[in-house]
This record gives sequence, C-alpha cells and structure tokens, in this order.
Amino acid sequence: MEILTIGAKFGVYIVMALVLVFALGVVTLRNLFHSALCLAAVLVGTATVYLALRADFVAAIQILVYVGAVMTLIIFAIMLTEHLGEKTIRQTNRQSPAAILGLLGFIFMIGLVILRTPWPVTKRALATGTSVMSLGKALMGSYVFPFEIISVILIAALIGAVVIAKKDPEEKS
Amino acid sequence: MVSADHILWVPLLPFAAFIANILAGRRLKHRAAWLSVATSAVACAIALPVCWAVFHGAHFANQITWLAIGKGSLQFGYLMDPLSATLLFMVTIVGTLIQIYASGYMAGDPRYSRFFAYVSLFMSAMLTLVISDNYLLFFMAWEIMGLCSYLLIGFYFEKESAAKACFKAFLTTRIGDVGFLLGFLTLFTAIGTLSFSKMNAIMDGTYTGPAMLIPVSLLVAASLLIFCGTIGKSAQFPLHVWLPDAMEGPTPVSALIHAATMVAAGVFLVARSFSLFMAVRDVLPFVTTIGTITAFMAAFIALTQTDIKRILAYSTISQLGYMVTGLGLMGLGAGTFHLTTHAFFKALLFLGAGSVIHGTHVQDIRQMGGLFKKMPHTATTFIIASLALAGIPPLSGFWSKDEILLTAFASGNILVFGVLLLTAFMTAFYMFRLIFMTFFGKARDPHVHAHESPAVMTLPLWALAIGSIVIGIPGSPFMHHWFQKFMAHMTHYPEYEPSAFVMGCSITVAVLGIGLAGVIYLKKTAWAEKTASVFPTFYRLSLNKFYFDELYSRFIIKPFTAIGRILFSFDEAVVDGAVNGTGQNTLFLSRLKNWFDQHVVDGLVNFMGALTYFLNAIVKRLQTGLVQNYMLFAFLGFLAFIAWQLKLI
Amino acid sequence: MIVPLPHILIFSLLLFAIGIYGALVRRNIIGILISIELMLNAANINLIAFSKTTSLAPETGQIFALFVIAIAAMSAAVGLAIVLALFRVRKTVYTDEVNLLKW
Amino acid sequence: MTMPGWLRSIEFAVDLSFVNAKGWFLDLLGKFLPGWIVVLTSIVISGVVILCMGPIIMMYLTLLERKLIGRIQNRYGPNRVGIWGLLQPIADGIKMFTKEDIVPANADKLIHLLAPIVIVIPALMVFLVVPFGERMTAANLNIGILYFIAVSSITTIPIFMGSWASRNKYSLLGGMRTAAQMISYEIPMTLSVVPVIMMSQSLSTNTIVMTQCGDVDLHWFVFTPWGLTGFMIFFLCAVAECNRPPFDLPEAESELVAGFHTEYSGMKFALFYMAEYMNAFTLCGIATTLFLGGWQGPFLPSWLWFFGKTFLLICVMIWFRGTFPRFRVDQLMGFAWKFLLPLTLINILVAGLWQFVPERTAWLYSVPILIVSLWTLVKLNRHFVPEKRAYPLAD
Repeated sequence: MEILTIGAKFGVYIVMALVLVFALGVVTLRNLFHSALCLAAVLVGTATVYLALRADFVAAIQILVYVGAVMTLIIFAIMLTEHLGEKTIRQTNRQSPAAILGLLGFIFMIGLVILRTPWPVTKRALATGTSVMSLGKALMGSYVFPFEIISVILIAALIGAVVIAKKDPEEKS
Repeated sequence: MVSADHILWVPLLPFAAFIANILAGRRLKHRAAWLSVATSAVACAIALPVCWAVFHGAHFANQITWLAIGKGSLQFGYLMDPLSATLLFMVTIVGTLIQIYASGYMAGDPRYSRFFAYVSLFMSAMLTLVISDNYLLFFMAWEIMGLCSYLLIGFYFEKESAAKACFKAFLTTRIGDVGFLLGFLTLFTAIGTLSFSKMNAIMDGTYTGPAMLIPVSLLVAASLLIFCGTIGKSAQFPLHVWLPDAMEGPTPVSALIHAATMVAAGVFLVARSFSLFMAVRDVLPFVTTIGTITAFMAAFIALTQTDIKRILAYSTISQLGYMVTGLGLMGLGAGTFHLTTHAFFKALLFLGAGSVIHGTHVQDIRQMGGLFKKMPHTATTFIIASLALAGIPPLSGFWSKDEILLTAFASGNILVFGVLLLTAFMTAFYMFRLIFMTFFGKARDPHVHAHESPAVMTLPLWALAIGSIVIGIPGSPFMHHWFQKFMAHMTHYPEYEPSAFVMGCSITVAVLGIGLAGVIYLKKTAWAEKTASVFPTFYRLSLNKFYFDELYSRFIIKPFTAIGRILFSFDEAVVDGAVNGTGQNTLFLSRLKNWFDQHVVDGLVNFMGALTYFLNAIVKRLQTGLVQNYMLFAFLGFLAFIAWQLKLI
Repeated sequence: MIVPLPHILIFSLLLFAIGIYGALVRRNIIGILISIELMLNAANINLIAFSKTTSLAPETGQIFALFVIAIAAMSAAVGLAIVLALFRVRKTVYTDEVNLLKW
Repeated sequence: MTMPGWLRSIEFAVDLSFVNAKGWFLDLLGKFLPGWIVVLTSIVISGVVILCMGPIIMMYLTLLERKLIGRIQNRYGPNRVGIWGLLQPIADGIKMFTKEDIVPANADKLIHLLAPIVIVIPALMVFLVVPFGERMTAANLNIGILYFIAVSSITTIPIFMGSWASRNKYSLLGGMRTAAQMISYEIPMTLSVVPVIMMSQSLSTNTIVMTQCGDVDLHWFVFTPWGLTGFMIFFLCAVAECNRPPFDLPEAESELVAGFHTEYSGMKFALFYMAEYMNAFTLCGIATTLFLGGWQGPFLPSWLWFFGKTFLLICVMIWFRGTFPRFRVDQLMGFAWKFLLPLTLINILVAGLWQFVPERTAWLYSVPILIVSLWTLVKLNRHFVPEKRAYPLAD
C-alpha cells in the first residue's frame, strides 16, 4: 500500500510545483486576465494541498469562497477597468532587480530557518483528520467571539465596498 | 484726681480757628481776627474757672490711650497742677490781649487772615504744651510752636532779612529741640515712663509701681539734654543769636512769641521736670552759670543797641537768664513767679514799641524824641512797664526779681548775687535810656510825624499795664508769699525768709540805673559819646553783640560749608565718575555681545537651518510617491530585521 | 501527513516570495491585489500545516485559516471597490501614474 | 408490513447487482495482482462509469427534452432518426463534432479553448458525490454537500473566460449577467441545504439519505414543512443555476443571441451544452437525495428509485421550459435576493425550531410561520416597480 502513499506524495509534489508555476504566471503574465485565471488555478491547487493535509472542510471553503466569490470580484474589477483590446503595456516597474535580490535573501534566510529548526510532529495530530463536527464546535465554542466580529467586519466591508464603488449621484460620467 | 475734661476745649478752640482761617481765610477778610480773638477769649473763659479751682487746691488729670504698642501703651492727657494752672492763666490772658492789639496793628495787611491763622495755631500749640501731662505731647506742641515762630518771623517773607531770620531762628531752635528729644528719650529708657506725674512720683520716691533700678548717669544725661532744649528755645547763652533777628516779624508776634509765651516754654520745661533736676543736684550749678552768663551778657549788649525792638529782645534774653538762674538755684517758685510777671510787662513793652513804630514808622530810637506829648497812652503804659521791669517796689517786677535775688543771696551764691545785681542795674539803665531817647527830649528827626494808636491798640496796653501792676501781689508779702507756698504744694523746694538787705540793694540799684540814664540822656547828652570813648573795647563789644554772629559764621558755618563743598566735589568726582564709568563699559560690553550674538549665535542657527535643508535634500528622495517603493523599503527593512534576528549580520 | 512539514513550509515560503515579488513589481493595482491574495494563501497553507503539528487543538489552525480566508475576501472586495473609484476619477489603474503624494 | 424473507433477498440482490459485480471483479483481480492495484482499479472503474454515464445521460436528456417540449407544444418530438428518435442525440453529437470550429479573429485563443473544458470539469466532478443507490456513491466524502456546493460555484469562472475571450460585447454582457445570476442563486441554494444538514447531523450525502429511510412510513424531508419549502427553494435555484428557462435570460436567443457562448461552435459549443445538461441532472439528483429520500423506496431497487425521482424532476424542469415565460433581469435578481433569501433564512429558523420542539407542536408552529412569511414576502415584492428606463437617444 505504501506505493499509493508514495504516489500520493508524488502527486502532491506535482501539485505544489504546478501551483508555483501558476503563481509565477500570476506575477509575470502581461495580460491581467490571464494572471487572474492563473490565480484561480493557484487557489484550486492550494485547495488540493489542503486536502493533502487532511483539511477538507477548509479546502471546500477555499474553493467556495476564493474561487467562487473572490475570483468573480477580481474578474469583474478587471473587466471594468481594463480597456478592452488595448495592447497591454509594460506591467512591471523599475524596481524588479532590487525586489528579486531582496526576495532571494528572504528565501535564503527563512529557508535556512525552516531547514534548521527540528519541527515537533505529534503522533496524535498525524493520525486523525479534523471532523467538521469538531470544527463547528470550536467555531461556536471557544472562537464564538472572533466569529461574531468577523460577521460584523464582513457587513462593514460589504457596505463600504458598495458605498465606495457606487457612482456619486451628481457625477454623470 | 477729679477730671475736668472740658479743659480739652482750651487748645482745640484756637486750633479750630486756625483751620477756619486757613481754609476760608480769603473770604473771612477782616472777620478772621474776630474769629481768633473770640476763640482765645472763650478758651480763656473756660480755663480761668479751672485755674481758680486749682488755685484753691484742686488737682485735675486724665489720660486716654493714644497708641497701644504691644504690651506698652502711650497715654496722652492733661495735668492741671499749680505750675500748669499759673502758666495757663498767664498764657490765655496775655494771648487774648495781644490778639486784640494785633487785629488793630495788622489792619490792611494783604495776608491778614493767614497771620491770624498762624497766631491761632500758635495759641493752640502753647495751650496744649501747658496742660500736657507727658513729654511726648509736650514735645509735639513744642515743635508746632517752633513751626509757628518760623512762619510768623518770616511773615514778611518778601524781605530778604526776614526770610534769613526765620530760617536762622528755626535752625537754632532745632538744635535745642534735638537735644530735648534725646533727653526725654534717655529719660524714658531710664524710668520707663514719659508722664510727668509718674516721673514726679518716681523722683520723690512715692511711686507705687514695680521697683526699678534707675541708673543715675542716665538721669544726668537726660536732664542735661532736656536743659539743651531750654537753651535753644529760651535763647540762652550759646543759642541766643536767633532772638534779636527774630524781631523781623510783626511786633504783636514778637510780643506774643518772643516775649511772653514761646520763650517761656523753655523755662516752663525746666520747671515741669524740676523733680528730675532736684534728683540730680549737681546739674543745677551748670544751669545757674548758663543763666547768669546769659543775663549779664544780654544786658551788656542791650546798653548800646539803637533799634527799639532789639533792645527789648536783649532785655528778654537777660530776664530769661534771670529765670533760669532762679530755677538753677532750686528757686522753683521764684523762677515761675518771675516768668509770669515778666510775661505781662514784657508783652506791654513790645506792644508799646509796636504802637510807637505804628505811629512813627521808624524803629531807630535815634530818630525819635519827644513822643510823650504825641502818644500819651503808649508813653505812660510804656513807662509803667519799664518801672516794673527795672524792679521798682510796688510793681510786680520788683517782687519777682527780688525773689530770685533773695534765693541767690540766701543760698550763698554771692558771686551770682553780685552779677545779678549788676545786670539789674544795667537793665534799669538801658530801659530808661530808651524811654528818655524816645519819649522825652527834643524830636531828633524833623520829618517823623507820630500819632497816637487807635483805641483797639491802646486798650490792651492799659489792660496789660494794670496786669503788670496787679500780678506781683500774690508773690509779695502783702499776700504772705501765697504764690511760693502755692508752688510748694507741687514739689518740695527750699524756701528762704525775705531779707530787707536784698530788697534794699535791688531798690538802690534800680534807682541808680534810672538816675544815670536820666543824667546822660536828658541833661548831659554829650556824656553819651564820651562814655563810648572812655571804654572803647567794651563799647565795641556791646555794640557788635560780642561778635557772636561773626564767630558762629566764622567757626561753624564756614567749616560746614567747606566740608559740604568738599563732599560735593568728592561725590562729583568719585560717585558720578563710578556711575559714568559703569555706563561706559556696559556700553562697550553690549557692543561686544552684539557682535558675538550676530556672528556666533545667529551663525549657529543659520548653520542648523542650512544643515536641515541639506539633509532634507537627501532624505527627500525617499518619498517618491510610488506605493511600491515604500513596500520595497518596508520589505528590505523587514529583511534586515530577520537577518539581525538570525544573527546573520 | 503525506508530505513532511518542511517541504510544505518551503512550498509556502516560495509561494509567499512570489506573492511579495508580485506586490512589489506589478504596475497594475489589481495585479498587486492579486499577489496579496497569493501571499494570504501562502500564510493559510502554513496555518493548516502547523495545525497538524502543534500541541494545540487540531482545529485551531483550520479555524484561523477560515478567518484569514474571510478577511482576504473582505480586503479584495474593499480594495477592488477603491480601485474602481480610483479608475473612475483618474482613468488609470497604474501605480506609477498615481503618485501625487510626493515631495 | 414487512416483506417476506425470499422477496427481500431477491430485492436485495437486484438492488446491489452493480455493487456485487464490481466486488466480484475486484476479487478476481485481487488473486493475480498486488493489493494497491486492486484499490487503483476500483477507483478507475467508478471513474470510468461516471465518465461514460455522464455524456449518455446528457444525450438522452436532450432527446427527452425535445420530445417533451414537442408534446407540450402538441407536436411530436424527433422521431425520424431511430425508433421514437432514440438515435437523435447520436446524430446531434456527430453534427456537433463535425461542425467547423470558428474562433473569432482577435479572440484570446487559449482562454477561448480552455473555457468549455473548465466548465465540463466541475459538472463531472459533482457526480462523485451523488448517491445513485445503496452503497453506490462514487466517494462517500464526509463533506459531501459542501463539496457539491463548492464545485458548483466554480462554474462562474469558465463563463467569464468564455465571455471575455470571445471579445464580443454581447457575449461579455451575457457572461456578466449569467455570473451575476448564478452567484445570486447560489446563496439561497446553499442556505436551503442548511436545514437538511441540521436534521441529518452530517454533510455526507449517504448519511442524509440514510436519515430519510423508513420502509413504509417514509421519512422523506419533503414531507416536513421546512423540507417542502427547502425543496421548492432548492429546485428553483437549481433551475436558475443551470440557466434553464424561465431563468435563461442571458443566453436567450431573443435577447443576447446566445449569451456567453455565442462565439462558440462545433465541439466547444457541444461541451458547453453537455455541461449544462449534466448540471441539470446532478442538481436534480442532489435535490432528490436531499429532500426526496434519494434511493429510499419501498420495493424497487435503490438505484431505480433514485433515477426515477431524478428523471421526474428533470421532466418538471423541461415542463418549466415549455410553459413559463422568461424573467426580466431585475425580476430575476429581485426574486433571488428579496424573496428566496429571506424565505431560506426563515426556513432555517423553522428547522431550528423543529429540532428542539416535539413533532406535534413543531407542526403547529412551523406551518403558520411559513404561510405568514410566504404571504408577507409575496406582498412585499408585489409593489416592486422597476425604475423607469431612460432612453436618452429616443426623445
């Protein structure tokens, strides 16, 4: 049976690689719409990674919220702001070399940390996946306060977004 | 201690008159005189019954607390004992008469109301002095009198001589006053109280208060200093120079102040503090010597004087000398009695001289002559007063002078007795020299037209004449020396039996004087010049007033002015020099500072400004406006932090 | 745990780095927003991965991931609303054209 | 009444025929090959079954629809190709595949190609969760329903891709409208599922169906008040999700030619078409599992019950198409946000009530509440008058 696990592991690595490629796509593609779609691909990829980490509820939510809603938002925004058919002009600004250097340093340092520290892996956590029941209990139990606050913030963001995006009455353009 | 509080009205009424005259003087015009006379008359009316009661043995005193200082308190009040009663009696009567006379004499003077204001103020001060019961109130009144004498002497301040005279009078009396102030303050430190009655009790040993150790040396000092006050005020030997010059004032003033009352205040002071002097016996010889010297010297100068008022001034000084000698010889009764009688006839003499001047408008007796017929009332009253002054028996002068001579003779001071007799002779001589030159003989100056003074002036003259005749009786044997016994009630002092010898000597001396004067100035007028050539030095001495003025100016005034000039130059050079010097170098320093401030401080500030601008130019680049630049900087910062955290750097 | 933890952390680190690169480099504001979403996702992966290994209750990581997703959705919504407003006013969506706030 | 023993075993055997077949085959395979291959093959078998069944169902659905519409419009459906037109879908398929695939000039080639593919994937993925019969669900995920909702929400992205890539104003507008509609109806659909989950205490479809079991007195959720409203709301949203009339405004011919897939032809169009019908089938399948008791049925084998109920619902959908006129856009949106959403919330409330109150009183309370809320919502929406449209150029 360990072949399957190896296969699965292999599958996960492939997914990770794909996600990274798509992420690069998001960042470098000249056409904004393409980068948005790459983002969708990245999101679905991360959902599969969650499945690999036995967090299937979060994966489902990720797809439902991110791919369903946020992507729609982004695409709407792109459609409303992008000049249809206009030749896409240079997308990256001048500070890319500095940014890349910084990033390499960053990756090196954090990578060093990750590789060097002995991550404690508890047996119990490895075994069981989290059932949705325990998640629900936690949400409604010890995390009920953040849960309520998140709902308030969501409402606020909702109203805020509408107000900001709405065209002012006297502004006829 | 029955209290007669209404006595307080006596000093207050003249004071009210003073205020009325000062404030509403211009509107009152001639009515100002009636106001002053009225208030003095009323004061006199109030005072006489009280004095009469005191004459019959009553004794009034009352105090109110004037000032409470911590535990001690200052009591002001009045004391009516035999001494103050006599003085009050004398002052009120003489004062009122003189004011009546003055209302006539001063008629037509532009500053009429102001004159009567000053006179009323003087009256109120004198009355307060007389009835006051402690040294401080006494001293306050004493000072106000000094002020009034200054104001009244300098009444005709247009005249240069008057201004100088009042200034001179004020300064010399001030010297005496300072002594008097120090005196009663040392007394206060010695016996702790200022009130006369308490002092008398302490000195007599009958004081019931807490026993205290009284340092005798302090008492001696106190008495001497108090006597200085008398010397200053009563124009005794060293400080007598101001009285002759004080004649610049109007004659009623001279009469009131420089004959009857103010100068008498000095003698009254000694009388008032007689218990102190009695307690310090060895001071008395000093007092007597001063008294005799003044008497002899003044009389000697009066011999050769030609101004009518100056002669009377010198005679006053010599009579004051008499009183001081009397008191010096422990003859309290004699001194006070002579004081009272002298007040009456000396006032009369001055008023007489006043009416003569009023009539002839001339003061020099050499220009007068044969005025008897033209001014009969003035002449007769004048002659009566002169007889009293010379000491002819029935008149008051004889009794009081005789008392003093008796005290001198009986107490064994033969030298003093001799000098006093000689002075008496000289007094008689110069008085009658004056009379014969003015009233008898031929009119020397043709264009002098004398006329009799009006009734308002002659009536007071006659009143005073009668007074000077009558006032002698209480002290004379006719009333069994009532006055001396009356005085003895107050303080105990040695009394002597009247001796016929002393009386005889004084009468002979008086008659001799009158005779000699008559001979020289009526019959043999040539002898006058001869006597001058016979004793040239004495003549010149007498004429020039023993050169006292010159001496003073030479030895006191000049050095002081010299010192003043030196101090002034010193001040000019050193002090002002220092001030200007500091001014200069502050200026220099400020210029220096200004340069420093300009270049260094401002320089620094500008430098800071430039520095910030320079740094700004560099840092400004950072704010590019691009959001992503800021993100990059933040990220790099974050990176550095991680690196540091991981100890890589 | 099919994949060992360090590998996942490396993966999320790389994803995060790419996200930062996007945020720093892309000129289009929506591009920046997208890369920020990317970064948030990377963080989520870490959260989930750690929820497996830490001693805390297993579901804490997942709950935090849920909250992060909610927050990310909100930020995207408000961010894009702002972008729309900006576009309407200044007719441009490129950051270097929106640089008035400078010295 | 209980069935006799022998009848039960026959019924049982027929019911599990497919499952047994697969089991038999796997055992056979297990003898020769190592264990993991067996597991792999079982996955592959179920995968292949779904992949074949999907298109076949889709084909015959098109036929069924055209037949039924015909019948509704008092005419025969296609009956020329094969008996009763049975071969018509094959003919259409061949037509679709052979038609020329036109790609607009400056279209975004890659995205244009990708769009149909991406739309089919979720449609197929949903079959994983649908419980066709007893123990006949492809993968018994314990987050079954959530998986279903998540996957069905992905369909908005390909619509965007399709409409954007074809560089056509109408397709863009159509795409925008479809996306808006699908998002709006996704929320009531998700919330209408919540009561079912509350009652069955689990997300997995299998347990939901099991909670509705009962030999004669069937405990289907639809027989409870909140169940009925939930079913109605879910069914309406399902119709809207698959863009079927009366909610098919975006790709309605008269309005925007064909909505977002106007520029598509040939194979790509076929894929769009297939995705749409598969969505319809899965949505009806899920509706039956949630509310109509899935494969629960007295006698017949479980999968027969499931397919029967699903096809019944599909016929209702087709019936909708035949009879209802098309919604206007604002009515469409208004209906979702102002009618369905509040109703589902109230429905959840009632279901909550149902949980804590005994059966009898729960009925007494929930029926009036639902009736009143229905009446008020209808009353509220009645006054909805759209703003007057401005025609600047006209006047």
